[in-house]
Amino acid sequence: MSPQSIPIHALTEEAHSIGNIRALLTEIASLLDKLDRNNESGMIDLNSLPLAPGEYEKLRLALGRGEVSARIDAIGPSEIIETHYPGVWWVTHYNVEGDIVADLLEIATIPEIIKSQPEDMHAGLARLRTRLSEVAE
Amino acid sequence: MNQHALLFFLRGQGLKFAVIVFTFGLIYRLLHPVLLGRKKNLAAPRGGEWGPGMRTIWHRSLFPVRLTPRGHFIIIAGYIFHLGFLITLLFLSQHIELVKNTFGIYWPALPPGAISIAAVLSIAALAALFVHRITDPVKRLISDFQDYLVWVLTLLPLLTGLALDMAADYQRMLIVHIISVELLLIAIPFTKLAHMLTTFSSRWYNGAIAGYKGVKA
Amino acid sequence: MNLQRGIHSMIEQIDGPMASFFSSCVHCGLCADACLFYTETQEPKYTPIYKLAPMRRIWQQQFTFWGRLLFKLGLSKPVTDEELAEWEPLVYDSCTLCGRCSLACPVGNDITYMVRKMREGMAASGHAPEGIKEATRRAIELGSPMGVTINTLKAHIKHAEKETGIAFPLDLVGADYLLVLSSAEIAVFSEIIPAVARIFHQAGISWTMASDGFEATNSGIQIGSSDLAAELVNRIVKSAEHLKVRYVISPECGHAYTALRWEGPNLIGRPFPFEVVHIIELLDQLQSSGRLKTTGTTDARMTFHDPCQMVRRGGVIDQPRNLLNKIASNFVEMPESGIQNWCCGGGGGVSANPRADELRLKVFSRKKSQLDAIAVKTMVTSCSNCRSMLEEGIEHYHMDTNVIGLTELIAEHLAEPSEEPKP
Amino acid sequence: MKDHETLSERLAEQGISRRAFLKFCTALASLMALPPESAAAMAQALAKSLRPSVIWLSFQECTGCTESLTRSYTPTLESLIFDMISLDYHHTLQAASGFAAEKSREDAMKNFYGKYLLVVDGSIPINGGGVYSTIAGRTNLDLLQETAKGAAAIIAVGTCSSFGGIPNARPNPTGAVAVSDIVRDKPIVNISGCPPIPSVITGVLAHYLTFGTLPDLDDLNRPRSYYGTTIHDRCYRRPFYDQGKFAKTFDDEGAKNGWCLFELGCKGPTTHNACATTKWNGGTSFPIESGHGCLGCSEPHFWDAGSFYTPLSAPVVNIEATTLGAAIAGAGVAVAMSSLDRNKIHRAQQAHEIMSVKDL
Repeated sequence: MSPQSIPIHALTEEAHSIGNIRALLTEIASLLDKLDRNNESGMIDLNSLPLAPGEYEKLRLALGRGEVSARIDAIGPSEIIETHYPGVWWVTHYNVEGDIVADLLEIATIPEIIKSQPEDMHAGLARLRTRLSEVAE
Repeated sequence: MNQHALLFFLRGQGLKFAVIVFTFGLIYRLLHPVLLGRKKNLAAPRGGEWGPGMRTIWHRSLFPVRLTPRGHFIIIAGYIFHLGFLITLLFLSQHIELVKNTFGIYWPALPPGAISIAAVLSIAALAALFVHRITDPVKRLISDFQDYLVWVLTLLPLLTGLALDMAADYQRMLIVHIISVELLLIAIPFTKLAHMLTTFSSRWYNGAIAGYKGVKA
Repeated sequence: MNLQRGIHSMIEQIDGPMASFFSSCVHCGLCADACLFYTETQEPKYTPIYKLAPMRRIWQQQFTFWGRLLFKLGLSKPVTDEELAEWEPLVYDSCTLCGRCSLACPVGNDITYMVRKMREGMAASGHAPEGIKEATRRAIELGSPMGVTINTLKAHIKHAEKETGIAFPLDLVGADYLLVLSSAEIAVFSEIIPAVARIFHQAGISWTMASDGFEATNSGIQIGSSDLAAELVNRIVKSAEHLKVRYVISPECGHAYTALRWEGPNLIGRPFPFEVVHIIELLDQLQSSGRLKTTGTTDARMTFHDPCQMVRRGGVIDQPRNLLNKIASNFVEMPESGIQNWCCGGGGGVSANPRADELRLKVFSRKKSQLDAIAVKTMVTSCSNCRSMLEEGIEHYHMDTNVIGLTELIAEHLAEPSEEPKP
Repeated sequence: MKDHETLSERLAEQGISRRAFLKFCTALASLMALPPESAAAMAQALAKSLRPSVIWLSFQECTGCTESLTRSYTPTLESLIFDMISLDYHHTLQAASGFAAEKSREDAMKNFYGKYLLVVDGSIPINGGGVYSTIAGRTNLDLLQETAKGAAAIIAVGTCSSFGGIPNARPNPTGAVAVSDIVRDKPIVNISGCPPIPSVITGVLAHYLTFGTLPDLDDLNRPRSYYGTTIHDRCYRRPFYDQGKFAKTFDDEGAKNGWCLFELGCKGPTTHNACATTKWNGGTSFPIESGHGCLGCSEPHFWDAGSFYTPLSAPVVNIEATTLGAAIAGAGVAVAMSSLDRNKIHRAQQAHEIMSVKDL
């Protein structure tokens, strides 16, 4: 039996479409509307949704890529992409092994994880002052 | 007893008990009258008995031609109830699975949407018949406790079955549904619901008695 | 003691059909609409199946699991004399055994069959209406419920012989046909006697009447006593056997036909050595075989009232129509005709029960509306009891309709003997 | 006691930034099925929490639950969570053995009496005084009763410790029972499943650390955030169920199209677990997605609830013969009773007094 003899059936649209994508896009639109009007940010946890096989990829296609992308390295990489719709961010956290540990859509002007954290700033400031005192000596 | 053990019992020994009572009782209810027999008719026949008897079994299932408005209501509501109930019972895929797993026979199912419509219509007809039973003077006079009991027992499986896919707790509703079905199965031989079989013997006798005299009943 | 006798009698009457019918009733109430006593009064107690209530309880208490149990425990009320007395008007006054409910029942209960059987118990327990009891006594003791004797009949025969010039055979051994008559025909509608004679003469059939068995009616089946009914039927059977006839002709009387044709052999417990034919059945046979010739047609609009016992409960359905179509050019059917016809209101012993007169005339409104729908002035029927009841009802409602017997109508259209080809 | 300092101190020592910790909390919130916005608040609370002592007892079990946890798809996260607790006794994982191992359990019990968490996997056999499973010569029953006394709470991991599991399946020769059948005076969280979803174990631990309380539980003491809905409720094949599209065999068109597996015996409708959303093997798949119906492993008595391949609407016993038998018996009794009743009618007819006109 050669690989060519294996029949290939193209899956039809209906085979796996259970309507999650439309529902998700509707929710994103409503969150984006809130952000626009009241400056309220919102998040959607993609891991908590019963997505059918293929729907994740469909969502990717539907949202597309926008102008901004960022990468964080903190116990594994994180990938932040502004989608084709400004204000809608796709935030994916990986562990050091490269597995996804959290997958979010964040509807905000800037995703929370990109902002510098006060505790880190305090520590950094302390380090900077130590450095300055060392330089002064 | 937790829900799982209860469900297991209901799908197992509980069902077995209900089916034994139902089958034993219903066969008894059908055969006992027939076996009482009747005297041989000594009058010379004008027509046969078998054919006209079978014809009446079929013919009384058809829509009667002449009816009063009251009669129309009873017949139409009765039709909708019986058809809705039978469609729900026989063409829901889960019910077919039950038969298939028990007797190995099966047939195509109807889409769940169609079943839901049938069940809702059946419930609506039952509700209308209930209102008629308590408002129509004739029905009020000839009704007894059993008529109301049997009404409830017939309604419950339809209601709980319909609620099954809307219920927050599928398992609890499944348990309630199976209990209602088993109660109905047990009640059938002891109540007027035995007409589900005796109506065939009654119609046959009616048609045969008339057919013997050459009348199409 | 009579109560016990009645209850026993009802137990005797339980058979396969009865048990099946009681098992099947779902209390749907449809039979009410088939009963003219309910439709015309709107009184729920006239619902056919309700008339069976005491007997239904006896069936439950004697033949069902829960009924037996509850009865033994004293939780199921025994049937009492008071109850049967209360039910007497329902079982007798408001039921003509017309059989319409038996056609309407969706589960197939033959309610008329049931009422007929219940009457056995009612009669045995003494709960039958006085009027029917009286009629039954006269029938047994005098030979006819109306008190008609053989002498009355002989007087009519003499008169008819003079009128027609045809000799009347009485007690003729070896004749083919034995004609019996209902007392109403002898007492009230005696024109039938010469009419029949002329028809038979023309058709050239060999017939006779019997002085010991001339009365066709049977009060026994109306009151619901098979014993008395058998005694009455036996008079005809004995005469027929004595005269060695091949056929007994049941006259224009509905319940006489049921009594003789369908119940008779079962009442005496053996098949008849002769055939029973309804006069209308016979006339139809004679006409279709060419032995009976009619002439001319009546142009007046005419309709036919189907006697319940002859048509719905008897099976003689097409024959009167065949005969009428030959002689009536304007024959129209009533809205619900044939086996769906509405009763005159006086069958099943109701006409013999003066207590029921008022109710009977009230429910005649059903017949009136049926007639009003087709606006016909001439109604033909083939039952002398129906004919009496129809005439009373027409008079009561001041209607302008006349009722005639089918046999007489045929006799009126009989082709002249001169036109008759010699056989 | 360095092992039991606050988490933020330990993180600082390890040079983990607050942003990294926030990322960890986001992942944790996702695990715990909490709204993603709560990550910041969790970070606040967790930073201040003390590391509790945890004693892990394994009884009549197959080590599948421990395997599930340690083979978890998030090793880094896992280690972080294990960093948040002090696992003082776990006989599969600990380095110590023999008397030393038992001593570490006894020390933890003494030092943290009333405060330590007790994790149990495996059922407890009670037949024959519990002789079917012993550790260091002591029965599981004895160990559990002793260790439970000083526990702040008990986490029963896996269906065996939650409900008795497979050892409890008929005929249950060892008399296996659940933790809750023995310990009745302590709060118990059942994390059922055979095995349970690893992130559920860590999620419950994280909840305890974050809020200092046990999560909201259902009537079988399972955390509602994971067991609140059924597999069926969250199944991506649910629309096919609603449309009545069912796979009839494992290789028919329906199966290939990914239709509902109800008729192949899927127990999804009566099974409460998070498989349909959390999934297994790093979010790769779960049984239904792989084409096999749910076995219902997170529910009590799942092993005895009829065949895995019998649809939920079908009987779990064979009633064909019974039905036939009942029909024959019904016919037989009908013959007997109708014969008696015919006699009754016959007797009434024999006793019939002929009616005469005088009787009227």
